[in-house]
Amino acid sequence: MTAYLEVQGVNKRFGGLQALQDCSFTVGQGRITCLVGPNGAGKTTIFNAITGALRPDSGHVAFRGAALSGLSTQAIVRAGIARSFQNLRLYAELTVLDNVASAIPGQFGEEPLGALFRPFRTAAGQRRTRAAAMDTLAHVGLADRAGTHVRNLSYGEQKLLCIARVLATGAKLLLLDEPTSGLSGAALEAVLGLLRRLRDEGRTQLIVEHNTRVVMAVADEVLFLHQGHLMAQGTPAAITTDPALAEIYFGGVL
Amino acid sequence: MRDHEADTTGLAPIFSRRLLGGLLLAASASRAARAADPIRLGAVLPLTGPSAATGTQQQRGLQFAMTRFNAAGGLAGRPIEILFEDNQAKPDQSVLAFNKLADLNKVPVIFSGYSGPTLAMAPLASRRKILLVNGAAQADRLATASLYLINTLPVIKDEVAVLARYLVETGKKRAAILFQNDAAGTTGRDDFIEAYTKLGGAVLGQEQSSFSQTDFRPALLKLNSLQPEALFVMLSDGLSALAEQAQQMKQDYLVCGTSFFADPLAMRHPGAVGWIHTQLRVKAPPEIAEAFQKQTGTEMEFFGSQYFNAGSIIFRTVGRLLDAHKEVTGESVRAELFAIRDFNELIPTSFKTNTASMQVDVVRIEDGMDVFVKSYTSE
Amino acid sequence: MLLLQLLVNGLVTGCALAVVSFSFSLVYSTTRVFHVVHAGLYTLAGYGAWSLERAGIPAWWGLVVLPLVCAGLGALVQLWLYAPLEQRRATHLVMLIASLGLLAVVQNAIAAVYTPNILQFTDPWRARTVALGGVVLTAVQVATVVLSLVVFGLTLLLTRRTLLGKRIRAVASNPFLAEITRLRPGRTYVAVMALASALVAVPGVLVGMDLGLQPYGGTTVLLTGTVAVIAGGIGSLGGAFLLSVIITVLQNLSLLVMPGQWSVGITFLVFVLFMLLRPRGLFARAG
Amino acid sequence: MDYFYSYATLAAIYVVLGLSTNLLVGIVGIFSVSQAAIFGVGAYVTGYCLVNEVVGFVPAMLLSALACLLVNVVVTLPALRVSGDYFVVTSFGIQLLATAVFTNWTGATGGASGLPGVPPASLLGTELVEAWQNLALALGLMALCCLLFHLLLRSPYGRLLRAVREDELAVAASGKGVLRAKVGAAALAGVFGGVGGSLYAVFLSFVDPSSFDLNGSVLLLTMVVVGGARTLLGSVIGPFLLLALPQVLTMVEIPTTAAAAARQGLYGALLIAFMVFRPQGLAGEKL
Repeated sequence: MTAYLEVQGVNKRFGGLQALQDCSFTVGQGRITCLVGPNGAGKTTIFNAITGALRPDSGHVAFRGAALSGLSTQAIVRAGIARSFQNLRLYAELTVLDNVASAIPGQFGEEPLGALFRPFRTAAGQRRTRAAAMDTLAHVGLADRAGTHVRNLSYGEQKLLCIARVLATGAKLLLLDEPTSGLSGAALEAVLGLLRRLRDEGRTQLIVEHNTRVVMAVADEVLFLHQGHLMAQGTPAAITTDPALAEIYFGGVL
Repeated sequence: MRDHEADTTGLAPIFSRRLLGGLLLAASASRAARAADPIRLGAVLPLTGPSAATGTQQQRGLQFAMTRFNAAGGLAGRPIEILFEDNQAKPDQSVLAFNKLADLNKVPVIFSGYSGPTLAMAPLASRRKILLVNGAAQADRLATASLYLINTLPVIKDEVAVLARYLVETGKKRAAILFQNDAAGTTGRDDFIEAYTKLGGAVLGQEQSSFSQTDFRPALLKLNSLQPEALFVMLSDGLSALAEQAQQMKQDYLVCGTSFFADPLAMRHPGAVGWIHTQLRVKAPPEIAEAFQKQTGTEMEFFGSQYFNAGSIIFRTVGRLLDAHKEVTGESVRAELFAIRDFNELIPTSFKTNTASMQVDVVRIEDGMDVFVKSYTSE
Repeated sequence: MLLLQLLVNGLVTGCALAVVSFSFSLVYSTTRVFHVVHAGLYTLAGYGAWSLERAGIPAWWGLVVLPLVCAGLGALVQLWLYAPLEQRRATHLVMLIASLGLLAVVQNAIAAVYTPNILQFTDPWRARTVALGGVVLTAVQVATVVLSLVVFGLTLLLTRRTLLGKRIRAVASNPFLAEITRLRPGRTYVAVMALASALVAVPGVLVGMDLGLQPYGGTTVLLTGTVAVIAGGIGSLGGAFLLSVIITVLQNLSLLVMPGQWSVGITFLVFVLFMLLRPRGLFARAG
Repeated sequence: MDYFYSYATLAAIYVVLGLSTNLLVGIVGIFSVSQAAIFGVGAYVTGYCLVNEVVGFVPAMLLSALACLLVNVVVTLPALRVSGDYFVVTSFGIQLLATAVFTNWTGATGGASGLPGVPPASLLGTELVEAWQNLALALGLMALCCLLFHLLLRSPYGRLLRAVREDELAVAASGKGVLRAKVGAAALAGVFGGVGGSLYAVFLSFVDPSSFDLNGSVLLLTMVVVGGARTLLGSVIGPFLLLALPQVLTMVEIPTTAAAAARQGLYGALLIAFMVFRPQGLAGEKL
């Protein structure tokens, strides 16, 4: 069986810093894989390498058996991988609905000529897009906030919207960068619920996560990254109870 | 003097006033115009922005002429009033101002300056039969831009031809050019090159100064290095800065120019001693210059005297029309101007074509005074 | 020979421009306002000195008096215009337009009071010349170089060694953090505006004495200065200084190879290409 | 009536140009200060074609649009590499370069003296000489451009452009092409600029560099900001208001020879007031 996503021997150097060092791992289809590790372990860098935002110095990434090397970010999204950002990067001056609608692929009139010279077809397409965006919003539980501007959303709602935007691209593999950071209580539960539901629908997720309780609650598989290198891979229980890893993870602090 | 209508302060009143004005005009057409009605003329000049120094001098020249005519009883008993509009030397603002004066104030004559704005207004002058009087711009194209465009001083070509002749006659056959990069400056430069090389002179090099800039040092340094016998200067402003900077460099070439060399401050500068320039023969008695200074607070220089002359020519023409009980329109003023043909105001001026011809002298600057050298007549 | 003369001339002009640019840089890197009124204060300083000369006070007194006057005016601009706009959360573009409006007020007020004619100083010491190895400089030109370097040195000392300098750097790097740590960015802004306005009065007076005055003349100087600020790297006073000198020297030297009417255009073409190669300027502060 | 017509015609032309600026600066957030240069290219292409009888008015306007499309795409390309303040000065350099070309490429542009005698527009064999005909043409094209702008704003492309303004990285991560979106917007803004420039040339019958300098670009930006950035209504209100202001101000009685300067000062003061009391513009989105 080939892995759903395969990262093989990826290296990346920024000046004097080796951000990724012979980094290799696989992600299984339909599972939630959590990526953990201390700050600066290269978690976000590996996201950038997978999505084409960053070109690795060496090594390769394959998705469903096909190599992604050299593909543009756009092509990678089309292939079925989309990401969210740790610092959200929502469009603050746009409505919630437009944030989601803007990510829907294949819209008519998304270039000037169609928009200006086929206005009716554009408008019809626009209606379909809106309906699809509403479905996605309903899916994450933000349907009643569709017309609001992003800056008026609570932080938890913004986190949900980030996931909605990733879903709207139609991606099969979701790369979520700290989807629960800064959340607690009901807002945290809402996001966790959504993550599980998405897994049940068959979407594969690779999640950067710091919170051990969250990892325990949702992860099927945990990858431990340290200094740009995969230290360990295993079940949540196995990873979180490994004293050596805990020493690395908390070493600097405790 | 009133700068503009007092009774309009917003957009809405324009329309009601326009309507009212139209009605009144129709009603009063049969009656003879009341004697005290002022004769209104327009002027579109750059009164703000980088060209304002020139524009305000032009304004003062016109105001001075107006004051003198009004003090002498006006035109057939009617006072003259000039409505000044600011165009910032921009063509689009000039067109707006022209239409405004034509529509709201029904002026028969509009004074203008600057080649660009004048060229932009010229087609409107033809279409609306309003006489456009240009008292300073000298670009050659103005000579043929419109039948309704009158240039009260010769185009630059005439002056420059005289200067070129004088230089060659006195054995100065290697010249460099310092010009202002605008319509007047580039026209003067091109005309000079044409006239000078035709007479056997050689132009060694040319440098520009962007308008209203007073740092001439880089350009002077470069031109100095070419070792010319004469430096032809085509600047309308910043001459005293030029005198100072040229003096600093202690070069031995002859600095020469056109009647633009008329800034009293610059002429008194020690650096300007020995410069020569062409001069339209002015017969200004000293009391006129004194009266000008008294009224305006500044000395009378090139633009002041030119617009005083232009204003006087037009006032004289309009006065003749009124004395003969003729209607004052752009057409009638134009016809009367050519009927009079020879004017003897501040500067003796005659109109064989749209463009005046004048006597051109070559003069040398000594101790702030122009000393006569030689005389020519422009064609 | 010509090369040397043009080079020296460019250096002199560049020093005056440099003070305009690094003082603008001080304001811009701290408050982020594209403070075009700076050009108005520059011009105003020259006219102030001219008035002093008219009143019988030697014009060089202007170098003492006008920095103080301009400092006060600069502080008022911050207090009465920029601070209220900031409170209304105006965007940078809105601040720029308001600043342009004030510049129009200042320039036209000068034109209304002094007439738009070019004014020259008359004091004879200005034009006294010094010959240095074939290059002739006037007393004012020499003074321009010396004083520009002096004020630049003083400003560097001030921003590196004093408490105010530390505050300026703290506020410039993170106004929000400065706010919550009670550094009171508002007060620092006023201080910066006063300082920068005092600085810009120095070349304002000197260049006015050297080349004459005109109400609308400061705009071009400031715009060339801002190019130096940004090409030098925002926040780098040395970069602004160096780039000002480089730009004017290049403009001067370009006369050796091309006619002057193209020199401005070509200088800026070089600049555009440079920005494409080094999109963050020459000496951008890290981070 | 010609006065009112010429005012309205000029305002309608500036609306078209304002749409171009609003699209680039307001919607996409590319802070260009060289829009007057694009406008100039449009005016010169039409002027050159008509003066030299190369083609008729309609093809000349199309040529202007095409030329501006290409030029605007080229001059906006640096925005892909240089951002923020750094792009502003790059764009400023482009504007100065353009002014130098307009002033000195005498063969094509007539140089500083400009191109006089541009014949009036002609449609279907009729020359549009009368003021009302010019107004009708300008209003017609303005309405067409407004319609296009409106369609654009509500289309997915409009949404994409706004998203690009907010966060380019997020747009790219959603699988959309940022480069293509920006190039498309620059092309469209260029077409608007070309149409506006073309109208300007035939309306004024005279084209010279003074209308297309940095002040021209600043005027366009001011119109957009005062009217209200990012909205169609704002781009319409701005030009009509700002062109009317100086006209209304000439009605204010100021009894000195410095009246014109005083009025310009008053104009500046009004700009400040607009910015202080309505920073989002008269018809802008609440920020």
